[in-house]
Amino acid sequence: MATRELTYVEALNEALREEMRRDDSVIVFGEEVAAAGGVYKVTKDLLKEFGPKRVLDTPISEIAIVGAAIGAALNGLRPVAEIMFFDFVGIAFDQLVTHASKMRFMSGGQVKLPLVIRTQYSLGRSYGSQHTQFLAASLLQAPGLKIVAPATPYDAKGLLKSSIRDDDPVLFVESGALYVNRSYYGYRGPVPEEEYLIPLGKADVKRVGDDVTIVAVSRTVSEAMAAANQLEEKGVKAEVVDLRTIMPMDYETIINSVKKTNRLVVAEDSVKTGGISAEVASHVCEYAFEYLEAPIVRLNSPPMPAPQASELEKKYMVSAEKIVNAVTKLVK
Amino acid sequence: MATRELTYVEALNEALREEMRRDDSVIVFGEEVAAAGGVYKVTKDLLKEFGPKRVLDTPISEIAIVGAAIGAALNGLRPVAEIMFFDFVGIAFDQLVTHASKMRFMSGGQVKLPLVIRTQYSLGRSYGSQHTQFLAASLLQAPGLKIVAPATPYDAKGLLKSSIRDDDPVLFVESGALYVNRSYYGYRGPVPEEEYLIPLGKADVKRVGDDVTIVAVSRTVSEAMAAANQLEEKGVKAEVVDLRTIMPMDYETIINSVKKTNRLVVAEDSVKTGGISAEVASHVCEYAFEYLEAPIVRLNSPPMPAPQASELEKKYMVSAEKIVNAVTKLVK
Amino acid sequence: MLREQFSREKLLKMLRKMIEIRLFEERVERLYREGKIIGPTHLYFGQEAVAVGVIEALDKDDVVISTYRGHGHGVARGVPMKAILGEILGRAVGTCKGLGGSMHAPISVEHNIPLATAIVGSGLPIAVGVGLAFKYRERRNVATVFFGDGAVNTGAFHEALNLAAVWKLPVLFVCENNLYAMYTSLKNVLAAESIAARASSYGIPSYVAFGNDVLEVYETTSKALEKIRDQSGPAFIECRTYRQKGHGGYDFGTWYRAKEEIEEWMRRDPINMLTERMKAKGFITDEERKKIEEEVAAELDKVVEEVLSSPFYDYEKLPSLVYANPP
Amino acid sequence: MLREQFSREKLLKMLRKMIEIRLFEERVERLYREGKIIGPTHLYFGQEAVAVGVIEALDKDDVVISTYRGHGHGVARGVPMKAILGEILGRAVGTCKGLGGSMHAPISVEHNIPLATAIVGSGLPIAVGVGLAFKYRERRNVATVFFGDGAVNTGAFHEALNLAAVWKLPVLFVCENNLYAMYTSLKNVLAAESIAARASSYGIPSYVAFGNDVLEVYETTSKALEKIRDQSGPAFIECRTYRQKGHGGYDFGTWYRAKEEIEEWMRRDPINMLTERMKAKGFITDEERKKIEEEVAAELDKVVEEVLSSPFYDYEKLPSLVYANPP
Ligand SMILES: Cc1ncc(C[n+]2csc(CCOP(=O)(O)OP(=O)(O)O)c2C)c(N)n1
Ligand SMILES: Cc1ncc(C[n+]2csc(CCOP(=O)(O)OP(=O)(O)O)c2C)c(N)n1
Ligand SMILES: [Mg+2]
Ligand SMILES: [Mg+2]
Repeated sequence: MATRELTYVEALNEALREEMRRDDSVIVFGEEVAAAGGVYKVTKDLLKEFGPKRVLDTPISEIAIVGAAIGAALNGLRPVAEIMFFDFVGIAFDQLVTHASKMRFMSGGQVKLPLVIRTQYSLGRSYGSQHTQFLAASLLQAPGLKIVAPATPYDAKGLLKSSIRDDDPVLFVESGALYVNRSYYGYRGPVPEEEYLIPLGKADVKRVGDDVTIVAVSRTVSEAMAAANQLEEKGVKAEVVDLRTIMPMDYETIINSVKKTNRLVVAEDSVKTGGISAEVASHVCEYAFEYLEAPIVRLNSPPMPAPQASELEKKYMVSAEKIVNAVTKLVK
Repeated sequence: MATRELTYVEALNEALREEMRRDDSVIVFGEEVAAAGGVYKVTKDLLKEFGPKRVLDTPISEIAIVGAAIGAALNGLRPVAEIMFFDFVGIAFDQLVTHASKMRFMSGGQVKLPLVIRTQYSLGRSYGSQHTQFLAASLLQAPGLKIVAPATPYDAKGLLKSSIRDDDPVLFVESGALYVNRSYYGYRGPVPEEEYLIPLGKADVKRVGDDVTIVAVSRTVSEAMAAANQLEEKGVKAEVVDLRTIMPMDYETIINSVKKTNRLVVAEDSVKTGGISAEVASHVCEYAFEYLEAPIVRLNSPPMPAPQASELEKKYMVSAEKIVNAVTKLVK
Repeated sequence: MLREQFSREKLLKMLRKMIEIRLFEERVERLYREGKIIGPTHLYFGQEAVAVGVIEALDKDDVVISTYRGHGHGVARGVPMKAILGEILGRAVGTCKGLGGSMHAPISVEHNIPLATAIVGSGLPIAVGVGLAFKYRERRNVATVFFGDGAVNTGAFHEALNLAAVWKLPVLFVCENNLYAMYTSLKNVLAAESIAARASSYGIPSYVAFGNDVLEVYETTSKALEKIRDQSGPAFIECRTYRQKGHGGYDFGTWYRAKEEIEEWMRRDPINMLTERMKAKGFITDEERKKIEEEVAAELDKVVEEVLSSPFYDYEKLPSLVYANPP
Repeated sequence: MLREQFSREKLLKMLRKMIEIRLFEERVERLYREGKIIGPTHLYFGQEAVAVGVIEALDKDDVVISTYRGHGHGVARGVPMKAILGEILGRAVGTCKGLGGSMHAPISVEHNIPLATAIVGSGLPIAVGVGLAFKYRERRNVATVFFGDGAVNTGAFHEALNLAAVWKLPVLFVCENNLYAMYTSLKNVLAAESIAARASSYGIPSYVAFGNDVLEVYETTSKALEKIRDQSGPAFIECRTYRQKGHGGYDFGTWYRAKEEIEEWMRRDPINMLTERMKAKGFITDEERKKIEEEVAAELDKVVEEVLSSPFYDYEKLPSLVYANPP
């Protein structure tokens, strides 16, 4: 069947639309998601198609947004709530971490919470330190929660649809940079016309190679793919593993890749201290130590807040160039 | 000069009292810290000595407690605010992470924030999953913040005094288990009469050994010390490194120890996924790989919320026994 | 004073529920003092009329969100005492298999109590979501959330009341104002004329009930439920009551509360108040009340024994309870 | 209408400040449209009377907490326009060396603006702490915090107002009610009679001022400041105003607001309103106003040129700005 090129935003919008058509227990709410169709147009025209009972604008009340999602999920719906910037998830940290992620377990398995919180991080858009945080690593301490972060339109659509159908609370993290920056691999891409789903909890080998494994997620997958292209010219074959689901993590795919390449670079947008890369690297170091022929290199934002000025932010961020440099040193 | 035996709680109380006597810009506020002297008596009798202008009870308003600490610090004071359980820091995550940790940097270095947020985690006291979280790992993404977690009365006093004098925001994490459980090494211990300070950012080798390094922090230091005793009987000499300051982390002391022992076990109370142990292990794997003779083992709470029943909680927690078993396998 | 519309049967039912809660908590207190309960436990002594008055007025399909001080809510709703006590003692027979403990003991999906939270204030926004689902499905049910006076000062309270009012959701907010949050008197931490007045500022119909009078609580709840259905929007009840014991098992509630105040409230004991009224009406004798107490006590003897000899949940099974859909 | 107590000098000063803000924002808007500003920017067009009216009434030792829509607060407080624009353009000459950007541009410790936050509502609890320090030191100063109508629905708002009232702190809450939070009309998200009425429910003296009338804002602020000092407790001002442009640089503010509404508010332009009054009083002529505008424009020409040709901060130095006491 046919495949079109869609942008990341269009793919997300299509996923929402399809799931809302399919299941009337899916409702959408958040700041500016209804009349405005989302500040980044991810919820565009949903209000028009599904009406104000299913698509609701909220006050600026992040605690209540996440709380309402929990309550609606407890009571039979499949809410998809939006928190406009990942940073604002901090306001609802109690609801997400101390409530949503634990409610099933602490009820002895009685309750299920089929909710999705969609959000996006804007690193790469010069939004400054209060609007660019990629806080996924801060949520790894909340098992019970699933964290999904797509890197391409194809994945965005398939993963969002699966997240909505999943019976656990899912934090669905989008990349603001992929919304707007046309130069990214993940900005636009092929999406089949026919329906498909992508399972949660499975990483994806986005490019096959033997010399080094590059684990990336969300925006940095684009950087990793660009790096792999450049490395190929230098005769280095990099394997790019896109985590896609950050929690629960697909360790198996990572370890299988490392077993083959014996070298690992992790490149992602957390601050390095306690980042997602720390979990990946330490896991490999614990369970596949004997396959490692070199230190595991972690490429992250350095341990400081993000500077706003775009010239500085560029230096702050993980880039294809930094990946190429790290890999080049590693395979020497 | 003389040294007395104090409990962990008494040592903390003494630190507060001394710093309040020394500097009238130190004030204390939080839920039940004044009239009640703290639910665990850490702020006992401060109201009596320093009066209601300097020791204040608050409503149940964690956002405002941390916010007020930030504001007071911006305006010349050195507030020491208490958040009763570490879990409730989640309510004030925005204030702590998106504000306190970033305000100096995002102002271009203009402001300083000499504040301390004291809190405690109650793992080991059967408080259930909403009252036992050790969320320090979730805050590693917030450079600009310092995180301190003492494991003995001596450290508790010296580190709290230094934290109060420090010009950066400090999250000071106490262990509820060390407050009450007499069987712990860290429950009671020698504290000199004369004044002393312990520098932030320095780990402490609590026991010297050549065969394996055990990195621990807070409650698990007691477990590590007990484990080291048992291991000694089996002829294994373990070196116990107490992180003391979790951020910024003293990588140097860790790496020096690993260079000597070539083996590393990290034992701490985070949930394993993305725990503090992940940062320790991945750092060593990146920067001291060539010294490692075995995989790095991480001992943590497993990736699930804490069960409440004490029988189950015991199995859930890091223990001396688990450390002994892990080390025994490692040195075989 | 006794409302005509309350049949003897109804009153007996409410009295019995209140006695169940009281005697249940007596057992819990005793087990706590004996060191058999490990972890925190928050007793409901003195507030029985709130749980019973509110819950009796609800429909069984209405949802209740409870708190760490929730044993009474669970008993009032008919959650088996064995399951609640089992949870408090951490056993596999507990409502939550012992994973929740005392602070989550009333959770029972079967009884439409999907949550009892240990975080002050955090249940309110969740109740808003429950109400949202009811409204969306055009059900005439109500999301009821219990919370204390201390919860009124949390950010969660504010966001929840505002959103429930803006979206006109069927949510019944029930504040159990027992005058203290831990050791802190309400008057030192609340900047408002009253809790009900604060609620009114959101345009939410708000009521004050004497929370030790189960009939007043019942009637106020019924009125509020009508209002919710008529106006399709939330309502708020402030129940003025008192905890006869301390904040938690370890606290005796004395140093921060005046002896006279405690005594005055003990004189207004909710169970005695109802008994007196029923006696005046000829609905019950002292002997009959005693008999109820004996029946409940006998049941509790059995429950305690059964629970104490029952096993803990199998630790090895815990990982399977983290996700509904494991990857 | 023109209050006698305002001297020509004072009025000229306020007019000039308002013109500075307006022309400053015109440059910012132009630079944004030219693609020279990278990142978000939120303009202050139309609200000039609020910043100037409030800040002129403050003492220079009073502390101001600002927001992402804070350029006007900075200019009104006398932060050099070069430093503010430098920040908006991310340069080392910026108030925050380019690390903050437009949303934090007014931060200037020297001018007692230690924070401009990009998180809606989160400045309020911080202002409470600033007020706490003033009270503790027995200073007669006031912590002033600006925020929008959208902030009223955040949990932070509620906790801050309650605590300020309970502790009787010298905090002036200034709500710039421009009727919209982004594209959302206040009336769709606020469950209260008015913002000022909500504030009153905390027992906080609350005032409404027409926020396009700088004199009314000034006088209301003065009244509120007196109240703060007399009652030693907080006060609240709701300034009703309007943003003449969109929410951010990319938004034109039209699709969600009626043309008539925009036009009506344009007719009540704060700068023109003050000019007309001054003219009526014989305090200024059209030529004089024009002259002020030319002077400011000339200054801004220079500022823009200087900033655009100035360097970014040295990336290598950033790590040293994370901690005041690095380990
Ligand atoms: C957010 C939060 N802060 C603090 C606590 C600790 N705490 C538990 S109960 C309580 C007092 C609550 O008082 P109230 O709401 O009046 O309920 P009551 O205990 O009187 O039933 C406090 C402060 C908590 N559980 N959650
Ligand atoms: C907590 C939080 N939620 C959402 C946002 C995104 N946001 C930025 S400005 C804004 C609208 C704020 O409106 P208002 O408070 O009225 O201020 P105005 O922009 O009108 O000056 C929103 C929703 C944010 N910055 N912070
Ligand atoms: Mg209470
Ligand atoms: Mg507004």
